[in-house]
Amino acid sequence: MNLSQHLPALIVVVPLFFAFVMPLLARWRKQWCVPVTLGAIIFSFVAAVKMAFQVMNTGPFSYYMGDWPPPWGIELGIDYLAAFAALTITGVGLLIIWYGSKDLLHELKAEVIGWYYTLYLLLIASMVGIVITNDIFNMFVFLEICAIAACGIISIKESRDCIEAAFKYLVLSVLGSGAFLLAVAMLYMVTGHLNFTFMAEALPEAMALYPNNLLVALALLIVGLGVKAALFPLHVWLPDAHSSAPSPSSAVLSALVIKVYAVAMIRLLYLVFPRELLGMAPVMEIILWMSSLAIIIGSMFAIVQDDIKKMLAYSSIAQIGYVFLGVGLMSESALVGGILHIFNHALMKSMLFLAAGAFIYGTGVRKLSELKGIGHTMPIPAIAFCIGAFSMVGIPITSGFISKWYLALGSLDVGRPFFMGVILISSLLNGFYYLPIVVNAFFGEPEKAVAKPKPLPKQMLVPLTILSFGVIFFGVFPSLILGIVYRAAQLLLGL
Amino acid sequence: MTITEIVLRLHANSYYFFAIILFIIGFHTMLTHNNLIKKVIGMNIMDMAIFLFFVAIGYVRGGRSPILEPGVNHTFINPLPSALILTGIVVAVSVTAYALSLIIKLYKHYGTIDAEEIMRIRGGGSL
Amino acid sequence: MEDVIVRYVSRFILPFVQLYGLYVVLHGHLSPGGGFSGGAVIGASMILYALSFNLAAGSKKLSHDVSSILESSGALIFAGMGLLSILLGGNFLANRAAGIPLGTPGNLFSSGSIAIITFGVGIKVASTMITLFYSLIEEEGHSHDHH
Amino acid sequence: MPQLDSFLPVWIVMFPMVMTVVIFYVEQRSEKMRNALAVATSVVTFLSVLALYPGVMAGKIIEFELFQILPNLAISFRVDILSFSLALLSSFIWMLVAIYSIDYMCKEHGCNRYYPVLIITLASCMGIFMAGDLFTLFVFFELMSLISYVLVVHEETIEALRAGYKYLIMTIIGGLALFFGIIITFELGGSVSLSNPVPLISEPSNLAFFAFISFLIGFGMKAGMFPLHVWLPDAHPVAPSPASALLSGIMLKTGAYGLLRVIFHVYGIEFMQATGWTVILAVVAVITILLGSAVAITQENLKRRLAYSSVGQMGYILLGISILNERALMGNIFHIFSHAFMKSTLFLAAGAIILKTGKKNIKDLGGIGRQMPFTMFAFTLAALSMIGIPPFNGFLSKWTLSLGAMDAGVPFYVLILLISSLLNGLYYLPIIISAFFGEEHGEGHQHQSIKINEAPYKMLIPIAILAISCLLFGLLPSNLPFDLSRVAAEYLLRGGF
Repeated sequence: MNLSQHLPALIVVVPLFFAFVMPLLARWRKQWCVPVTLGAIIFSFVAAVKMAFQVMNTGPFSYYMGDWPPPWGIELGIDYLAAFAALTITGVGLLIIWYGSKDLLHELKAEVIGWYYTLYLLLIASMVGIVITNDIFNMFVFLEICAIAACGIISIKESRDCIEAAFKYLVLSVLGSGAFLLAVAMLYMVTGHLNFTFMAEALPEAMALYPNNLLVALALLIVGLGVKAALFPLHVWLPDAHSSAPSPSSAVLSALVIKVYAVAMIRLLYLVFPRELLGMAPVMEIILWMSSLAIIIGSMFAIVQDDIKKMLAYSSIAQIGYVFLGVGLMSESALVGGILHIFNHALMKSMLFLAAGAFIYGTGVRKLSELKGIGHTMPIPAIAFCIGAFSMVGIPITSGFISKWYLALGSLDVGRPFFMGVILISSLLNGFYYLPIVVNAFFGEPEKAVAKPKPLPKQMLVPLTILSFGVIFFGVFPSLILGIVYRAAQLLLGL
Repeated sequence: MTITEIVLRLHANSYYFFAIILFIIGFHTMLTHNNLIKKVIGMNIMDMAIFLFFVAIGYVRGGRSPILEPGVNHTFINPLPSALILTGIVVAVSVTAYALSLIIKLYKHYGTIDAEEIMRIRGGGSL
Repeated sequence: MEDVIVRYVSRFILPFVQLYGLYVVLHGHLSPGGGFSGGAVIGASMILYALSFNLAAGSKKLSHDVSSILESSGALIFAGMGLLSILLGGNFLANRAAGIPLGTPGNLFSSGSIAIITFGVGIKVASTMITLFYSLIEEEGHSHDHH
Repeated sequence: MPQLDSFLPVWIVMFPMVMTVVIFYVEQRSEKMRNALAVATSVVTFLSVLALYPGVMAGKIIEFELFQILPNLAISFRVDILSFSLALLSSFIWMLVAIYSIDYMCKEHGCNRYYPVLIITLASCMGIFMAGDLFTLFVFFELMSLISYVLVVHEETIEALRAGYKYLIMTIIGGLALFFGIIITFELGGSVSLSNPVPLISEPSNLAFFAFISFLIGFGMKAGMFPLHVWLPDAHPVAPSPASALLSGIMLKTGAYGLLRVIFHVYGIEFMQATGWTVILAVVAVITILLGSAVAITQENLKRRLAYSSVGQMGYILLGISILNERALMGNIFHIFSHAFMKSTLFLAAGAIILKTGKKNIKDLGGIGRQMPFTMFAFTLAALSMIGIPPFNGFLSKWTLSLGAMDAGVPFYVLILLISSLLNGLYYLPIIISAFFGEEHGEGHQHQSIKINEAPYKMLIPIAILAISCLLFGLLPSNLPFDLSRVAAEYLLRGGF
């Protein structure tokens, strides 16, 4: 038995397995919940690292569930994009739940904390599943698990806002899933396959016979995944959901969950649908304009918010726009920028949400206007927030700069400097809402609750520090992650 | 195309046709009703429409369920969509259960399951 | 609910319902149906019991705790069989390829791990139905207390 | 030792950065150690820059690539004569300011924030001047701009915070404009290195024009170019005086330096002459000169008046860049020197006055020259130099600039310079006259009995050195800054190689 050859399955199954063990542990061995959860995610993370190395050394590989080769069995395909996304999900996911192991204690009732770990592990497993599966129906199943788990980690905090936000999210998510399933049906109807590779082979022929069918499927896919990824104007659920949830949930939702759908969309658009079909309808144009609007309007909404988490949530809408901008431009650099931004934004936004969570944990203050002087009393989260803010604005030597660089380069490559203007304007808008917070934090006298915060436990400080270090590190040495991103983009574009 | 032709084509594609009608009914219910329970019902109708659509893809007129018995040769339906939809139904059941439990919680907090009423109590926002 | 007819009838049909559910679960690999359908039948039977007698009686037969343990273990059986295949040298969830004996097609004990997985799914579905029912009922009770 | 040479630029940038961290730790223990370390760091930096002198004067260009961030996008260093001149100037003034700060800041709050920031801005400023490509330049430019925000809002008054916010937003706008320019350059030229043998952009196109405008906005914002100067008169006066001296004396020049690099390395002189895009620069420069000088007259606050004067003076430098011939360039680079000396003298002297008397408004300064003769004397020297009276260095730079303008056949510019000098006279001379001959009045009148002393010698010495430099570099026909400017101008016109 060679364990390393089963990693693609194990990376999903191990968190899934422990997700089901967790209710039992929560009943009898409460103190084991955290170590077991961390252990399961660490395992997935190590597996993801190993797979990333393998894919870089020997190229994409696949794994057949139950030894059934495709088109009969479910195939897990580890290509560059999948390995990259799995690495992001498990790595950032690990840090978030490490932080959460302390933060949740004050946000949730003691009896539901065990369930939180179940949901979290399910969420991680399903996200990894979405990015590595090579089978569209399998993807649908993971999408549903992901949707329910994501709603679950919001509604588990039983406040009015959370329940309501979770319900809204659930309804829209189900709509999205429905659209996705309908698209799967349409595709299966004309190709007879569920496996991406086989589907992609059969599609050109099918396109000649049933072009309308495919266009409808494409539209449904974009709407379905767009709702889940909160692509403007389908974002209405996001601000409530991400701001009311417990901080670790907000972090994982904003940093990872919405990105996973973007990865799914990238895979479907670039690898499954024939390029001619994308030419038939201005799909990419639509995505481009939607993402541009998302970038600008998301930032504008963020400016007027006074709740720190709501502001971050709106900022996520803008940031997911960057990812889709990279997808829509269809040039190598832009795609690199878009994919890289998945990683960079995961780092930044999780850090920002965790820092916001730390503020709330320490002081109970959520209003931006009351956070004056927090930099004096809670320096580490404030510095992390500051680094995150700079990265959001795109100051060089932070990772945000690198993704903006590639996106801008990409928009110049295809001769559309307009979209570069969009990026720059949004960076400016980001500056408008992030920098005053930073300034307030460091140049103001702390008042009331801010003056005497609860001390933060190590479990919360260390992930924050690692994340902020990561933002700087991947801003200075992006080449470590760029190798795999480049190959992913080249594979997607068929270069 | 004459009327007859249209009718004939509709008849040939009747499963799809009704699936789409069901879908629209479900979608409409979901969007227009304020009662949250009705929204969930609409959601289910919509899901069922999709399932019907999906299963209809695999159906072969006159086909039987594919149980192999030695010596008997039949036309079989394609079992794959049915198997997939079983998964879909499971998912729909869990989503429904979850949605209902959320509605119970909402009722606990607001004392109503009317979306507009909840909106009014909250003052702004939409559900 | 203290309806004699309902109680009598349900007591009369419950064994048949459960037996049928069990049959469907165990023959999942041979005939239409399987873990989900059979599990749903079994779960429904338990719900019927709890409805026609009362919640306390239902809980005595199968408490919320036990049902949630069963729920976890059902899923664990599924995942465990998958991992077993890896231990035996096949891919995840591999059946014959991992060297699990398949038996004679058409027999009850055949088709290797599929039968066991179906059984696990049956447990999972049945217990999930019951857990869902309990959870919703209890929640409802709470909310009535609340108001 | 060629090895040592090529590491020197890295050392010069990295040493203050490392020392920032050291200071940050030391200052928790001892204030004395902190001050000593800050001064020592700036001295060592200055000496290290000086050590480059033999190599650079021999015409050597030191290049060193630290590491690549992305393909063709590296953090690299490159020292040529222009870099060297400005680095030398900056580190010199930084050294004096660090010494000055010890006594000036001792009564201020937040010194533990001030010193590390002072040193890290030194590092980033060195980084700007020694950058080997536009990207490195951009990185250090942003670093300096953002960190000097802390200097601007040091007082933490509402006024300072408001000015700081304006400054921050303008910085972000400038940074984004630079980003725009750099990325277009990268797209068109495939690289942003300054050591490219040919200019990076050789074909005029819309994109190239966009890039030019972006660079103009990005660097012009920093240089206080009209209409992007709005932050400057607010931000400079509210900072502590030593910081104002650096902001006005050195940090403004990074913008001019960036423009020089862009015009001579990214586009090349032929390109600029062919397209005539520098006309835009010339127009805004003229407006900047007139506007800065004219508005300065109306200012009541001393430091604010000095800040507006900086706007006007930066206009000279920008005008010099736009003329594109040797003597104009020479005058322009020399004016960078002159203005650095003059304006730091003025701000430091103003600082000494504020420290001793707390008077910030010009009308209160009557008779101050009798109480603080030494400080006011230095102030006078610098102010006269500012007006352009021979034999001060301000005169020499204006003279050379005017010659350049005549060479280029635009005597109109000379007229502008004259008008502006006249205006300078209008706002500097009254201060001096009232300081020495005016009657003391205002609030200070009641406290006549309190004898106002000169500032401590640690503050006077830097002021003295700077004031004497103003005189010296104007008086001597061949001095180091002038030679450096001449060589640098020749070097740039050769195409920068």
